[in-house]
Amino acid sequence: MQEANGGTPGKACQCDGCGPEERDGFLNPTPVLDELESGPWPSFVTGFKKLAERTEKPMLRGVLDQLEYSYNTKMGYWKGGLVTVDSYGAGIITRYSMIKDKFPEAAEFHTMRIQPAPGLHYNTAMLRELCDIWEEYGSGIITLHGQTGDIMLQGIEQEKVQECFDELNKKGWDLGGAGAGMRTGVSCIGPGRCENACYDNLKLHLNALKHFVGEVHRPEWNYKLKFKFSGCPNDCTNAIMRSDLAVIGTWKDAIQVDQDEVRAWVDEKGVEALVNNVINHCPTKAITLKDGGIDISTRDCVRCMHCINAMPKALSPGKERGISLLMGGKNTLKVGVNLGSLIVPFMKMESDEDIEAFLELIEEIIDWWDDNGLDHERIGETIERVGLKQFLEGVGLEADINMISRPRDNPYFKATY
Amino acid sequence: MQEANGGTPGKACQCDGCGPEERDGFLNPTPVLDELESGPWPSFVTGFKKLAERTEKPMLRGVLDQLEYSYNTKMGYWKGGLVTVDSYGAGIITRYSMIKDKFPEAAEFHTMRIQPAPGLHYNTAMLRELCDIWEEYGSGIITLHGQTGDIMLQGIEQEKVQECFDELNKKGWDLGGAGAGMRTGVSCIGPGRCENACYDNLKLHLNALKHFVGEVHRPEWNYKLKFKFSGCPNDCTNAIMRSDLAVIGTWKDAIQVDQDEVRAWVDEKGVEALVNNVINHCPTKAITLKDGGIDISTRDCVRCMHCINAMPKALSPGKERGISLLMGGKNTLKVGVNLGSLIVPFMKMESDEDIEAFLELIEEIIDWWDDNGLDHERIGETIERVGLKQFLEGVGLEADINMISRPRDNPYFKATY
Amino acid sequence: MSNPERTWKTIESGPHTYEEALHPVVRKNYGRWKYHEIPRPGVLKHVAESGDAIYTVRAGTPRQDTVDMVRVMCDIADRYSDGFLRFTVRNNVEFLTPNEENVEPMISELESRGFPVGGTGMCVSSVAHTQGWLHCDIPATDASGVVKSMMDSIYKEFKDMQMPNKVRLSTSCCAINCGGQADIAVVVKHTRPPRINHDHLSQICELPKAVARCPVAAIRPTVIDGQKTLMVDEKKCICCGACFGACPAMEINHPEHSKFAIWVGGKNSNARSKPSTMSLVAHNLPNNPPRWPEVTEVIGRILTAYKEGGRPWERVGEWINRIGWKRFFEETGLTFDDNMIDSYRHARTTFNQSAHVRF
Amino acid sequence: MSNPERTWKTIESGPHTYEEALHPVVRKNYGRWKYHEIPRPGVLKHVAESGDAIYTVRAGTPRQDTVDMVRVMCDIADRYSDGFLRFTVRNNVEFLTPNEENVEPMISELESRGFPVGGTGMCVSSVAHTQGWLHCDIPATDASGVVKSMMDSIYKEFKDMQMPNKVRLSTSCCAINCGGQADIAVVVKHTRPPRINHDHLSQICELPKAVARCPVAAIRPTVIDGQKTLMVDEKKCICCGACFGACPAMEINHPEHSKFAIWVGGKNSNARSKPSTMSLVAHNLPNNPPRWPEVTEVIGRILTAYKEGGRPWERVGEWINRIGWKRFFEETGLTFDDNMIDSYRHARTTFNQSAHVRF
Ligand code: SRM
Ligand code: SRM
Ligand code: SRM
Ligand code: SRM
Ligand code: SF4
Ligand code: SF4
Ligand code: SF4
Ligand code: SF4
Ligand code: SF4
Ligand code: SF4
Ligand code: SF4
Ligand code: SF4
Repeated sequence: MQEANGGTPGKACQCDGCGPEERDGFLNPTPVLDELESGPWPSFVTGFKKLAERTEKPMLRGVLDQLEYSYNTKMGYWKGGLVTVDSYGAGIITRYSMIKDKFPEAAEFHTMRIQPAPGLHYNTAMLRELCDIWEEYGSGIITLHGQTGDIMLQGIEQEKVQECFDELNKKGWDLGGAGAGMRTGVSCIGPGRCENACYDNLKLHLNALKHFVGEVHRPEWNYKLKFKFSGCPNDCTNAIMRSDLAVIGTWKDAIQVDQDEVRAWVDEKGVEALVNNVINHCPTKAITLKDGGIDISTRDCVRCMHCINAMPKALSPGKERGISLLMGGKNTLKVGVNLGSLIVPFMKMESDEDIEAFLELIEEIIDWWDDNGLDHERIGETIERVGLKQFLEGVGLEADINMISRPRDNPYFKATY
Repeated sequence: MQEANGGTPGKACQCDGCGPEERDGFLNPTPVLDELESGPWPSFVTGFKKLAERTEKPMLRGVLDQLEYSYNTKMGYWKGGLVTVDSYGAGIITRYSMIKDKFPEAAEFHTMRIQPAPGLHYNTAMLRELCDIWEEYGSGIITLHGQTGDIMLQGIEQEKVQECFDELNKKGWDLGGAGAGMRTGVSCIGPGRCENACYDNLKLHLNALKHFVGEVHRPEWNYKLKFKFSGCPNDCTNAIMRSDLAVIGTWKDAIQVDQDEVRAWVDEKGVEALVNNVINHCPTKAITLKDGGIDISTRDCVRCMHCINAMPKALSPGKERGISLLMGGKNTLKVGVNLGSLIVPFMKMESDEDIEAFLELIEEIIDWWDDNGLDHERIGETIERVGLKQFLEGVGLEADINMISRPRDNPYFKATY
Repeated sequence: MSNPERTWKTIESGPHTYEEALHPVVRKNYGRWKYHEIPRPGVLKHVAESGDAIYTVRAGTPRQDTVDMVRVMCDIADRYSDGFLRFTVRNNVEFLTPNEENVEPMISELESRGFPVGGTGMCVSSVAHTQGWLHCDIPATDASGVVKSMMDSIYKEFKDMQMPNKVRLSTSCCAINCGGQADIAVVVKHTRPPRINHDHLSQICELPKAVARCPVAAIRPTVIDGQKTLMVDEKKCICCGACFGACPAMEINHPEHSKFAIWVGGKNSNARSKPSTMSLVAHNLPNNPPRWPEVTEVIGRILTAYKEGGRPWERVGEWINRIGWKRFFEETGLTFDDNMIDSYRHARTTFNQSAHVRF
Repeated sequence: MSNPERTWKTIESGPHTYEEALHPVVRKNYGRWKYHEIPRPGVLKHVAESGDAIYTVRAGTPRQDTVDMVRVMCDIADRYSDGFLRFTVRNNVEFLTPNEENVEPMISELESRGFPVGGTGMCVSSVAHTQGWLHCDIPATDASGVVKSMMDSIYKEFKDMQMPNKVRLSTSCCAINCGGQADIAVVVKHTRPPRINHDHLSQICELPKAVARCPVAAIRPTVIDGQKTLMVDEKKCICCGACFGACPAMEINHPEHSKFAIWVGGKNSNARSKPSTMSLVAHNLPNNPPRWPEVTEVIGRILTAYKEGGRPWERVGEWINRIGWKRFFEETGLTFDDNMIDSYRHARTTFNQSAHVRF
């Protein structure tokens, strides 16, 4: 590792080179980071610096110093560890500075992952409470939100973790996931604002994550398992790529067409726009131009959402709504990015029984994974290794042509004889 | 193996069941095979029987008897062996009956693979000569043609092979390939009749197979290597799937358009046909409807042939013609069917120097395969195992985006550092 | 094979030359053709830049021909096409003549001699096929007999041009599939792992070769009665039959357990869509000589549905891609089952990695 | 961690409940929305079946926020949206109000407090990003700094809606890519195999775990100075960095040799085309803090070409699929090289298995 060239921790810089432009505040100079303060986009550096100057938390100074040092040396200096709260095995991402001799104020910088409400909805009272507790125990840095959907309270020392958690927990907040267990979920805004929502994803999210709350806190599977809940195939949560269990709203019957609104749309934008921007973009040519309007062949429609997106006033999903379950999404590690694939083409999701049936299926799936998976193997990798057919047999699902894009092109299987 | 239930070899059937409808000729009864004599499609059984009755060759009777037996027992009864002609190591497919006790007349039934003229052209003198020699030494059964493009003279005994070959060779015929060497090539009719031919595939075929004639006759590579020569991307020889080296005609400049003929076409078939059957089928939307005719954006055209096929009078390939080389086509064994992939996007193929440059490249490629391939590994499998990039480096070709359908979606490579 | 009395010195000439096999009108216009038309099924008319025209009459053959049959073809060529003829890559015979008036008489004569005229344009052409029980050493069925049965049942489609586009068929007598892929292909599919003939094994096979041939490492060396031999892990074995090609003691063929599978959507041409491999749509059909009715029945169903539903120029696979696999199974009445889900090397890439779904 | 003096008994409640966090108008019309419009950039109008309308004002944040910033957002929500706000999956903050007259003042206030209003419709929205040097234990770069630099340079595209379709960006500080795939993604790409810190290795790592983590079996146990340790076969190693996650002694990060790569065409939505993975189009870009100009320059080129050439509704990958990769490289001025040819598990499926070719 390179030599240090950051400022002396804990006090204003005393080198010769800094000169008179040096700010006379709580923080040490961070000339490189400061370059990220210009430009129109909001600057996290400015935010951190203001927070530090106001609160004078040494941890903030130390972390900024270490970050400045990283910007100079182009290396990171955090190492992991293990910190938890009572009876939990996960939810805190532990960070110790590898160069705490240089930056003792940065010695500890742990993150608490907190599960927000599905859909990332807040009222200001909740949020202010959260801020107050966090300012009391932690650094005051909040990430809204982590890519897995957590509120990330970044920067706390080990000795304050339990107390901070207790205060948060009293206000209805609980830790999110980490390690080889169930992870925090993500939902799009869904029925909270969106006309496309085909099921109540916020409700299912809440139920599912409550159901698996033990597995969030005490991870003991092969590897992580992520849920994401998108209200429709637009998949505003990126569920297909970013979650092992992608729950995506869909419908079975015909798209609802308001022919008056279709006409209004065509009157406004023209037939050319209808053809070029709607009809020609249908992936299966399910839409035909008819009497200056459109005709959708339900049998050919694959529920891609495009025509509905393009004509939101005129078209909406059908009435027989529910979910599709896709499985196996994950990112690059080991196998290269894996998009989830369709496992359950359709399932109703209206009543509490529907939710229960869904959760039972997920339990079944996890049991199978427990039996068949290897260490550090995501469920999509297990399915691929063991075989989709074998997986379906294992969890008792029937094969459906929708699960694949085409039948096999090789004869390499053993049929029963 | 099941019990025999065929007729007694060598004489008319003497069982009780045959009854009076039994034909009183040279052959034994073949009641099951005879069911293949009805129906409108020409019957190979009828052909064989007629030949046998006329020539009274015992081998034909034996082979029909054994075939009848196969039809009854649903099993095959040939085994391989090794028969060659002087100084050759391949070209004869050797067949001995596994049940020659039962059918002694079928004891030997070897096939001589003969390389026809490129394009499968004949004059009747050539063909009659071939028939006469074959009737003299062999069974008189001819397959026109084998899937690799050979004339297959089927049914000869080992002791007659050399003499038969000598007679054939005197008339300009030579053996085709077998085993781990260069195989017989296939060409479409090309410039011999087709307006789409983008190079003289018959000439290249002749030159290439003459160039590798030693490797046809004395196989010593890892595995077989097949050439197929299609005059254009319609690929009437199935080169992409059936050959390791698929030489497919193509062009670089704009499609030649005869606007008068376009108009005539539209006048006859209508604009709707133009849109539905031509424009909408272009894979890259390179064609636009313009003033009731068409406009082709050369930059977007991928030389698929469709528009030219649909409007043969109006459109033809450009003037700057040559070949693409695709490599790696093969069928199912081990890897599942493998379509060849583009290796050389374009190469001129007009002069003898062009042919020489081409053959040099192929030599280079074969050298690389010799060094890098494993036993019984087709060259496409070797490329896949070693890596396309490594292959290109190995043979000194430059990477071209046309070689792939998309850049990689994983970061798993080691760049130079 | 060396023969001391031999006097002829071999000329390693490779392919036969072609110049003398080309009709003079072809030679004259070689490489300078302008366009073609299909005046009627079985007949092509090619017009050259020079204005010359040549007519081609195409007819089906059994492929497993005889010298007698070939001589008949020669007679016809001598009579109507100046002594020139050729064969297509699909076993059809073609007679090329510049004389339009020869076309109709030639057709009559071909038909009367049993060679059906057709196989052009948007038709079902002859079947690319293989050796089978007639000649191969590893077949599970016959090939010519299957072809004869199929072509009898779809004879009309060979002679007409009423399909949405060309339909190429193939059939193969083992999973190796020398017949190649096609719009609709009929290929043997073994269902039972090979039984090892331990008595023969060590005499006729190189053990390591057989082991190396297995794509899934299901074959292991073992010792039985003190003799080195092989065993097959039936759990792993995918019944590909590759070992049988290397070693005849790996007995994969079985009168009952070697079945037929039907594949669709293979396309080799680059027209419109890229070439594509074919997909499994039926299997476990019995090997039922001499007429294989179960096989021809499935072929018929697929052709009927395609003929009805395909749009002009759509090949079988393109038609299916448009209507979707779900509808393909509905319209043909075939049954999708879990064995059709890919489980081989690139299986992942065939999973439906989307929420696109059809009901 | 057990604390004997603790009095509070944990309630394992999981996610926070949402009912009380929904605006009353949302609660009333929950699940009964009819359509939406985008009256201007940064503002959505959703109309319910009941006739109620709710306006959303969306603004960018640095994501790495502070309690101070969040309190400012709360102030704004209290003033203009009845005390309700939410965040999008892309780190934007949203204020929902039924009062149209609140929209303009709210926008002014947001802008004046430094939160740019925009991110709706056919724009470039905020960047999905990760931890980097700020917090992660395995990063080769920072994430927030890269994002700030990128967004500064394309600020206008966040506030406008002039792209052919939505453009999603992401950036990640190691090859694991917690930022996920996107229309355009910026991800660290290591170029040098890990150097092993043998002193640390045995103390801090379980050797078999590190060995198991390697996707290409490049890590082997070895003994150095009598101590059990590991070695990397540099020929095999694909510089993925997976071992470093399991064992910090496998030092993959390097100030010079850890570079940036740019990826395009990732699409997760099912609209029109199926979702697709992204492709590598530039690499070996230097890790150049604090402003990474080489990276933002490439992003700019791609956006410019897409903005110009994309047709309405075409996402970046769909645009490229239409014009072809060859033209993509031409129009962006980027250079295709042989490292972009796939060499991993399903490489075969990315070869151009056709004669389709562009010149
Ligand atoms: C914090 C976060 C990035 C962020 O700034 O938002 C993050 C940070 C880390 N991720 Fe991640 N991942 C985060 C979302 C993701 C996502 C996106 C998602 O969930 O939607 C992915 C891609 C989707 C997926 O699940 O594959 C992701 C794929 C990974 C992987 C690779 C997993 C794989 O199988 O490919 C690892 C490596 C591992 O698990 O061993 C990983 C590991 C890590 C670790 C724990 C690195 C490590 O092993 O020490 C990082 C801790 C950083 C830190 O100091 O906090 N992280 N990680 C995200 C979690 C915040 C939250 O809880 O809300
Ligand atoms: C005769 C023929 C079928 C026919 O009736 O037309 C044939 C027959 C045999 N093929 Fe074939 N193949 C024939 C064309 C093909 C084709 C098609 C082509 O060449 O266009 C293929 C698929 C394309 C390809 O090359 O992959 C083909 C793929 C195979 C394979 C699998 C190769 C692979 O790598 O996948 C084998 C097995 C092997 O080589 O070990 C094989 C092996 C065989 C053997 C030699 C079986 C054996 O190992 O003993 C067969 C000998 C049959 C016999 O008794 O004559 N045959 N074989 C064709 C050769 C005739 C000719 O010379 O004209
Ligand atoms: C004679 C023959 C070449 C030869 O030298 O033997 C040939 C000749 C012609 N082919 Fe072909 N094709 C011939 C086998 C093929 C094959 C290979 C095969 O059948 O095994 C293919 C690839 C099949 C595949 O994709 O699997 C083939 C794919 C085409 C196509 C592309 C069809 C498509 O749309 O996908 C065309 C274009 C067309 O139909 O206009 C074509 C067009 C033609 C044209 C029209 C070319 C021309 O302008 O002369 C010729 C007359 C076609 C006709 O019969 O209507 N030819 N053609 C072959 C006749 C086979 C037969 O007897 O049935
Ligand atoms: C607020 C948010 C969901 C949430 O709960 O947070 C959301 C909200 C809407 N999305 Fe989305 N999408 C949101 C993230 C996404 C994502 C995920 C992401 O950005 O990481 C995707 C998938 C991206 C991908 O494919 O990689 C996404 C793919 C879509 C699409 C499909 C676009 C396409 O053509 O491919 C639509 C349809 C449309 O644009 O009309 C859509 C449409 C919409 C609509 C119009 C739905 C509606 O009727 O209300 C919403 C307003 C969109 C707008 O901003 O113009 N939303 N949307 C997310 C806002 C992110 C942001 O701040 O920029
Ligand atoms: S995923 Fe569908 S339901 Fe959810 S916000 Fe996006 S468009 Fe609306
Ligand atoms: S939802 Fe998609 S597939 Fe269905 S009709 Fe509309 S555009 Fe076509
Ligand atoms: S491949 Fe092309 S040149 Fe050859 S016969 Fe077919 S259409 Fe003509
Ligand atoms: S040859 Fe094919 S790609 Fe080119 S313009 Fe014609 S139809 Fe389009
Ligand atoms: S398909 Fe199999 S059985 Fe038939 S000829 Fe080819 S190798 Fe022989
Ligand atoms: S049949 Fe195939 S999979 Fe089975 S043992 Fe033989 S080679 Fe292996
Ligand atoms: S992308 Fe890598 S370095 Fe960045 S947060 Fe995720 S695991 Fe850490
Ligand atoms: S960087 Fe990746 S490929 Fe290289 S040794 Fe580590 S785990 Fe293996």
